Amino acid sequence: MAADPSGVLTGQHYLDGNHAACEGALAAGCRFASGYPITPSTEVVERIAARLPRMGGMFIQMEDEIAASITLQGAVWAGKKALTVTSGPGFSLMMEHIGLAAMTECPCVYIDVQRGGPSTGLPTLPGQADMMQARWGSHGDYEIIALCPESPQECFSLTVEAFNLAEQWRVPVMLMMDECVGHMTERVVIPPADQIHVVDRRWTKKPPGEFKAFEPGPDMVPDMAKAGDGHHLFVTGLTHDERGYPVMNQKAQEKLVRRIVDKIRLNADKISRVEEDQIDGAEVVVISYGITSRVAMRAVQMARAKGIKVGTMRLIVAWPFPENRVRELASKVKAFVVPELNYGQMSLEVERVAAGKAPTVLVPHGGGEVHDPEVILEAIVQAARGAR
Amino acid sequence: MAADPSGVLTGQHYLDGNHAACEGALAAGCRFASGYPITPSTEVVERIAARLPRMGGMFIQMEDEIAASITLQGAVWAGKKALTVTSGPGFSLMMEHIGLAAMTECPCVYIDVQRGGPSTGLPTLPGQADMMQARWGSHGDYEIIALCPESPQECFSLTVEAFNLAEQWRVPVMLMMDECVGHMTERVVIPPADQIHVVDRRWTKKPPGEFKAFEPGPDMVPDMAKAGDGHHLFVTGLTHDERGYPVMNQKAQEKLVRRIVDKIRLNADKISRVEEDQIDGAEVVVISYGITSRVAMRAVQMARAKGIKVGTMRLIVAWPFPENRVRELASKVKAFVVPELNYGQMSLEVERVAAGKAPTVLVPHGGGEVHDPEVILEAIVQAARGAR
Amino acid sequence: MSETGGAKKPKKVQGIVHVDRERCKGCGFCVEFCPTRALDLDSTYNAKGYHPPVLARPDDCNGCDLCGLYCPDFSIHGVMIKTNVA
Amino acid sequence: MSETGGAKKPKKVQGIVHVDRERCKGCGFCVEFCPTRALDLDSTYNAKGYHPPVLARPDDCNGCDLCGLYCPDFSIHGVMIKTNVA
Amino acid sequence: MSQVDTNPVKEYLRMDRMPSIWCPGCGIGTSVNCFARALTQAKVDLKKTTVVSGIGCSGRVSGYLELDSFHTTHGRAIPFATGLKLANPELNVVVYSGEGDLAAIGGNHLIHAARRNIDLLVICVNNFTYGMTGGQVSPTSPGGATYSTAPYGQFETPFNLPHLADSCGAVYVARWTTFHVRQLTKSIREAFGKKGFRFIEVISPCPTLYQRRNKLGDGLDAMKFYKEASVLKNGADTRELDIGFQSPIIVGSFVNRDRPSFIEAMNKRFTSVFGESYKPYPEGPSKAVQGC
Amino acid sequence: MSQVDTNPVKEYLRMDRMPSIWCPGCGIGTSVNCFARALTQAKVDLKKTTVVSGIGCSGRVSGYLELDSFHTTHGRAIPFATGLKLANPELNVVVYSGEGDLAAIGGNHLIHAARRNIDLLVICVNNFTYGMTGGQVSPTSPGGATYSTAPYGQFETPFNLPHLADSCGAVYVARWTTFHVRQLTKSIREAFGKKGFRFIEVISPCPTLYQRRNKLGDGLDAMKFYKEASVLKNGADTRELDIGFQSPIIVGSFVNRDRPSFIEAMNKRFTSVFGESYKPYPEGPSKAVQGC
Amino acid sequence: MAVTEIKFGGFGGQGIILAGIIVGKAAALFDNKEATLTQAFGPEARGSACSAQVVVSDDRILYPYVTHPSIMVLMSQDAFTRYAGEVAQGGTLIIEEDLVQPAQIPNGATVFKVPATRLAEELGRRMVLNIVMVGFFASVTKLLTPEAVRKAVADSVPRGTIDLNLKAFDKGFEWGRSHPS
Amino acid sequence: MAVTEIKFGGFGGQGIILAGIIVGKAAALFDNKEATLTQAFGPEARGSACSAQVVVSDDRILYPYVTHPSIMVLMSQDAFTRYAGEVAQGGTLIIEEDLVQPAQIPNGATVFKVPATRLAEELGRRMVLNIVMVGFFASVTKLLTPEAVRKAVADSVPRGTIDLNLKAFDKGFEWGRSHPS
Ligand SMILES: Cc1ncc(C[n+]2csc(CCOP(=O)(O)OP(=O)(O)O)c2C)c(N)n1
Ligand SMILES: Cc1ncc(C[n+]2csc(CCOP(=O)(O)OP(=O)(O)O)c2C)c(N)n1
Ligand code: SF4
Ligand code: SF4
Ligand code: SF4
Ligand code: SF4
Ligand code: SF4
Ligand code: SF4
Ligand SMILES: [Mg+2]
Ligand SMILES: [Mg+2]
Repeated sequence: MAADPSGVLTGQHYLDGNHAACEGALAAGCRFASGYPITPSTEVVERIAARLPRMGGMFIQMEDEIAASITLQGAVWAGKKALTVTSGPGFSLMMEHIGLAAMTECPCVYIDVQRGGPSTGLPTLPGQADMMQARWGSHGDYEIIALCPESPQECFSLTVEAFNLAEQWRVPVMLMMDECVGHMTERVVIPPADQIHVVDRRWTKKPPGEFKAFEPGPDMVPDMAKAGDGHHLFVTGLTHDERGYPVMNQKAQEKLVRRIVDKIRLNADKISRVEEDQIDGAEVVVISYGITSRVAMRAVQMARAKGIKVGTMRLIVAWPFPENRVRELASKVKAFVVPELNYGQMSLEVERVAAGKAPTVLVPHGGGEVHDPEVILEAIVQAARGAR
Repeated sequence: MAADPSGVLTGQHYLDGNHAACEGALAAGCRFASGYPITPSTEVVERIAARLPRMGGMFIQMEDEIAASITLQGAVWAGKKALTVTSGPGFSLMMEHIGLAAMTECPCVYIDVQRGGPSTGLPTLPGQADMMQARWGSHGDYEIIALCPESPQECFSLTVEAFNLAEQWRVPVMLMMDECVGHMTERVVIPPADQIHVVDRRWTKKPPGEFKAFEPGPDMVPDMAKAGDGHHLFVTGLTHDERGYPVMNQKAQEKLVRRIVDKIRLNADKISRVEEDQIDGAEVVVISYGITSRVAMRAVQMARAKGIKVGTMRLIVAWPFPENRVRELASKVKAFVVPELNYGQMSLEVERVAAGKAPTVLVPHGGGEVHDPEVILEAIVQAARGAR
Repeated sequence: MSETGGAKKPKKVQGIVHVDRERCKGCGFCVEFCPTRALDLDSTYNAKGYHPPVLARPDDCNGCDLCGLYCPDFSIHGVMIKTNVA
Repeated sequence: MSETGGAKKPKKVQGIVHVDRERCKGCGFCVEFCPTRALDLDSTYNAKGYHPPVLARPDDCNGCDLCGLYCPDFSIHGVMIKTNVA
Repeated sequence: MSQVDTNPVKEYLRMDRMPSIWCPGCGIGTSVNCFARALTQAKVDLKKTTVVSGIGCSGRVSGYLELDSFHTTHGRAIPFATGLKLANPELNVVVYSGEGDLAAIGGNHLIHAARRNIDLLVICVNNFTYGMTGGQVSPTSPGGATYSTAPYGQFETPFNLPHLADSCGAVYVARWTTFHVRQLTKSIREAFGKKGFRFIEVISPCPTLYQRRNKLGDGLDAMKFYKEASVLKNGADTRELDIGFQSPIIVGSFVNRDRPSFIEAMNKRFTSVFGESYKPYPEGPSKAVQGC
Repeated sequence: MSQVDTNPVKEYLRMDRMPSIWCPGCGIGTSVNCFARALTQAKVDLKKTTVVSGIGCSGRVSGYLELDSFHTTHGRAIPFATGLKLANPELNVVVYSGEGDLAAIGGNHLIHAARRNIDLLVICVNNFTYGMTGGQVSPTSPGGATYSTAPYGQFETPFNLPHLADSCGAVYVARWTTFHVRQLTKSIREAFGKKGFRFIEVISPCPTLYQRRNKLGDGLDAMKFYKEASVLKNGADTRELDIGFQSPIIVGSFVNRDRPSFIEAMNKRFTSVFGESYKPYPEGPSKAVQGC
Repeated sequence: MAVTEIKFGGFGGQGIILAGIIVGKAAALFDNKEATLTQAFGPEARGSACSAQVVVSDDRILYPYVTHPSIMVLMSQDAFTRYAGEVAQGGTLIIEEDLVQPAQIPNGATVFKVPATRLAEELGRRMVLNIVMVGFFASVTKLLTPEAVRKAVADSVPRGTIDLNLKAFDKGFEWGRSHPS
Repeated sequence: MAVTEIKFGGFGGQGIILAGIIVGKAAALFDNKEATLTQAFGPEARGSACSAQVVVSDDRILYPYVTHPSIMVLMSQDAFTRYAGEVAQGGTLIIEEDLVQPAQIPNGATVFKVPATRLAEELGRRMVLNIVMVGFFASVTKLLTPEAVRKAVADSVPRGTIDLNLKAFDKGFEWGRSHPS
């Protein structure tokens, strides 16, 4: 489906990542946003607050992140596409409702502009240490999708993508930005509306009485309806059957939660997206995401200048993790180098999936700045040397 | 240090795990509890509410889990040992404050009696799917300690241990119970107070002016003081220096957060605790924790009866994960079998650490009940067969 | 009936109740708050072990459905039936 | 001074102010709310580029320290000094 | 007498889910009964009416009503409902939950939604305890009553909920007990006829936990007590509505004022800024529902 | 004139952390100045006095005071302070934070702590905006004012915070502006002399964001405006304290009542249950501090 | 004796869990055995069928769940319908005779009947029917010493009701001796 | 031309970030180049030193940070003290001549001076000093076409102030032409 032109600011702009993400949301058809201010994410909702009123949309600044993180779900069940935006401390407060969205298969988008943590940490400075939280922060088993833009342009395009994936898989999607990308200004090209692919809600075609809101289709994902259409929906965070009715036993749990988990896990290869460069014949593959992939690229270029065969894999979709691809590479390369603005998060996944076939070299960084490319270079050199 | 006898109900009791955990807390010297009711954890605070008033302690039921999860930290800084108790949905709401406790190195205990998730899930039935959340649920990098009791007796003893570890390492400690263990009644033997080892707070001996609340000792852990002693403490969740003053840069971040992470990671072997059985010469090692380790033991016995050499490792301390020990075993055994009441959490750690040296066979279960031992047996048999 | 003179006898409003015995939990609200006290709890049990109401004094029931309004389990309601009392 | 008769001349309350020029952010609260309007903002800048106050009319200062109470940056305060006015 | 199910509330309920989980003598079902009848009497459009609950025994109400039903998380029914209403103002959104849900963990949302005058009808079942989790003390628990977490008696000052809602700007505030079935039904109808944040407190027995633990008999005893102890004071000053342990309960409809709802205020503001060119956001029906 | 630092508030402040992060003309520092002077005047025991803040520009206050200082999480100063106070009632616990912190995200804790009458002095710096995060709308933002998240003007009804605190049972409620330095100082002293939940709202300029965006000049202009626009009404009915955009501001001390603090009520209850054998929990000083 | 699995079933309010606790406690604290009690728990169980499961053993109990109870105590028709089929081959079925009408006896179990409610009513407190049942259980199963179970009763009921409950125990115990299956 | 790194420094309120945005926008939108702007951000920067960094390049910019700016625009003494040392060997230093007194010039940089504040005041709005500076920058560096920068100015300032700002730009530009270093 093409985008609704009313939300598409076609043209060339000089925008920071936060503003670009806002434009991505509007292009994707987001017409509802609930928020609570927090540095360094605030510009997203500030722009939304300015933009939505003139396009029939609604922004509300709620009393806290807990409210913001469920108000959007109400809006989704009323038929809108909706998002909320936050940073670490607020993201922590949203965890209960990310679980609710997963359990009720509510398609919605959460943006986390990562700053230095833990706790209040470094509010104005970058980090990438909420990556595991995005995957594991709520209680119980569930799966989400998480995307990592590396530029304002991608803040735009991946926000569109985030909405599309949310609708496609009926799952909460996290846009895991970082303060650098959020506050970096670059040219952002917004295409004409008809060149923006937008996934519509999987509206049921069944009449009231026949429609079951949690009956999976062939891709394991149920179609959807909204409140007010006469379906008399029943939506609960309790374990439920296909009609949505609570069923308090292990069988229902196995059926429901297994599906909620498997619709993402078994479709991981469809959802997964990486950007690879010079992987063929590489001795060392640098795996990174977000701002770090740009910093790492400088190191990679320096390493290549030294004659080291380095490939790169950029995680555009971080969750689900590209297990199969990394596993495949593990048998081919001599080492993975994983720089991230944390003390080891996605690198643990790399290590797990590599299964000892290739060592994983974490290049940790506490956040507050980006890596010194020299440090990544050093890790690449060591990895290449150690590997020889 | 011996326990304060006023809190120790020495003798034999027939208690469920929740009540036993309460007695463990009192024996450990806990004199402050803040709570918010949630099934299946409520009995812990119900008993505490009945017990504390007669021993000069204070229990307060707060307005929500967010409050409960920080009120106890206030109490700790006032000099008390304190805990709060919850289950999945409440645990999700506590995530921000677990990060605060990690960042401010506030020694305190969080009990999570795990039920079926995600979201409201199966409120009265068991799960073990908050294990990754315990480790990763708050934003930013940090480390915690998590313990998994398998019986009411251990609910008692590991609660004592949880307080001890919290004080020793100035870290929030999670007691990761499950509904089965919480609601199972067995004999609980509470020793005399002088036989209960209790770790006192690391009170500073320095006078006001000299004392720095975040200056690490040789074990990387700072000594502590309390409000009202004239030290004019400065405690903040912002990145801070040794006096506690906020310092907003990468250097301070690296120094502080690295230490907060490393004081646990580098001391993991000291903190780690597992129970092993017939590991020597085992072909298959079953790694499990909490109620599942008891269920698995039945399968192990059946497997042994079939002549399969099965060893077991029970994670008493789940986090930090016993990396070194599992890595060592990986080269010796033919496979790990990991049954858990989730769709794969601790098994991911096993898989990562095993590094391909031995396959990891997850025996998943959605929760709501415990495993059928036959299913675990089947996995053991397959693992042993596949391995041969 | 004579055509003249005598006051018209009031038309008695007559009612009956419908009870879903199995859904009833025997709380007694209907019995207690029936304005005409037309109901009693039955001495027998339903399958869940509760005593559902019975219309013990059918003549007294006026079909006002107050019992129905009180019932927390939607297991009783009263309806008016037209009866001409001679 | 004659020993008899003449009314005692009132002791004038005299004050001075202490200013920490470098900590001042030039908000002007002290100048505005000095009851005797004894202060002005200096025409020179401090290192941060702000104009700190100066006691422009020293005689008018009574040391009441209202400037000190208003100062959001703790960079001024007034004190009384004893002066015998002949 | 007959077994045929001609029950007039049948069409408002998910009868396939009966019997409910509620205990014998629990008042929640009675309040639902009144709610269902108010739906008929007010001729609300069932297709456009949706019920949102949090978690608790009272929180189960949404799931028994044959409407669009949302059983959310503990304490968060109001912000979820806010999303529903603001995203589609045509919906008639009712929040139905317990006092623990709405005033303990959910207290912040309650006061802010009232302040903003979000167009919601909130029905708060106040049974003076957390029923679902086994009878803990709640923010309305009267002094002296005992609870599993207040085994020696509650000693905190409880909330007077009508006063709290009033102080934060609710446009309609009433309190009834489950004994007051006709009045409650009428009050719900009345509230349906208004726009903005409307709050009805329903005092209700929890025989299993509150009454039993406090030796107050069963649900029926509670109902008899409400009958005796209630004092009708329509229009009473909400500051005077405190409830003590087995003390008189003032019931009535206390507040009935008009002020612009959130969306109305927004449209007014935006129109004043943008002028003619502003296309007003849909405000929904001029009262919550038509026909009463 | 002299450069020697004989500043009388010096000993109450962490002078090594000066200059503060506050902008030129920000009122927060002035309020701290008043607070510091109230500490001297009330002769409080500095060793036993502790300040807890949430997050925000105002939330930085705790970190500039030479006391035990706790800079917690956004909105949660009150429950942290509750833990401090209940665990050691000897402490004189002050919560010092912004209106966003205390009444937006922290609103639930505010109303419950007031209800429970936790023995805390809460000083709420109300600058009508979220300063720290760049000037977003806050729950006290007056109608019509513009904000980064309300670029076309705020249209929600704001909270009247003294009324909210009063409605929930605070024992002392006052409002001043940063212009009212003497009155504010006295009011803090007065509040130190009471036990229970005490709430002082301090209206304060945020020139960088609120005043500038709304073309109201700088901090000094705001102060002059407060001077003109303030109306002193001690004992005013708290329902009448709404603040509109550049409207008159009613200031004064409005509520001064007595009711048992949380611990007092608890001790009373437990003594009545356990009798003589109950060893009362320490209640701390009979007023927050001695000597005033 | 290796392991004995016991299941108690009835409806909420009959004191099923307490009966289980008393038996478990008797074994674990006063009879030198191991005993683990688990329970069907929660609001979903409120008012409807409810059960307690006890495993008694001489050795440490690993697997704490009951799969084929050799002793089953059933106190409502509903519980009988739901659970009776689980009884182990040749096991023991103990039923409240006024509340349970067994259509057929599964798995060749031996049946013992006691009018526990009626006996409790004779003592003036219907509430103690579970203790009557425990007495009867002790007497017919002989799994535990009567002294241990009596101690467990006294140790598990509210202080003021100990005498009454011990009387209830004795009454049930006596009924078992005088009315063998 | 490969990559040009530019740093703007001054204090909060001088419009440093906007100056950076205009330069970046001129390059990226109107001059067919790539340009990435990053900024020192946050409340800690309020009122104190503040900076914007722009990387201008003909090709896609990977690494978006400025390490050795070849052009540096400094608008306060504080910024000079903090940042001037970072200038690349032989780079360009542009300073507000009334606000910055350079003790010594680091790394053999060429210095260009402009009394931007004074020029802005002459236009009646002190606020436009940053645009004056941008004009001066355009004129002395010749990194971008004046047309592109002018367009970027018009595109970046509030509608009602375009004329004034363009005047400011022109004034700065002119000053550059008439006052070479
Ligand atoms: C986040 C969270 N905390 C706690 C709970 C547990 N819980 C479920 S219902 C409830 C309280 C219910 O009380 P109330 O709202 O008064 O409803 P009632 O059951 O009395 O009708 C609580 C604390 C939960 N489900 N989620
Ligand atoms: C959980 C969380 N949400 C949001 C924030 C971001 N934040 C920091 S301060 C603040 C608001 C401050 O406003 P106020 O309390 O009025 O203080 P002021 O800065 O105006 O003095 C916000 C939203 C945060 N730090 N943590
Ligand atoms: S319908 Fe009315 S009169 Fe008849 S039984 Fe019911 S309440 Fe009584
Ligand atoms: S009110 Fe309903 S549930 Fe109660 S006794 Fe009557 S019919 Fe039964
Ligand atoms: S001390 Fe008083 S009189 Fe002197 S300058 Fe300050 S305010 Fe003015
Ligand atoms: S009040 Fe303080 S900061 Fe303001 S001008 Fe005067 S001395 Fe400077
Ligand atoms: S526990 Fe109480 S509130 Fe819940 S259903 Fe039972 S009686 Fe009703
Ligand atoms: S932003 Fe506003 S509140 Fe914050 S320090 Fe500056 S003036 Fe004060
Ligand atoms: Mg309740
Ligand atoms: Mg503020």
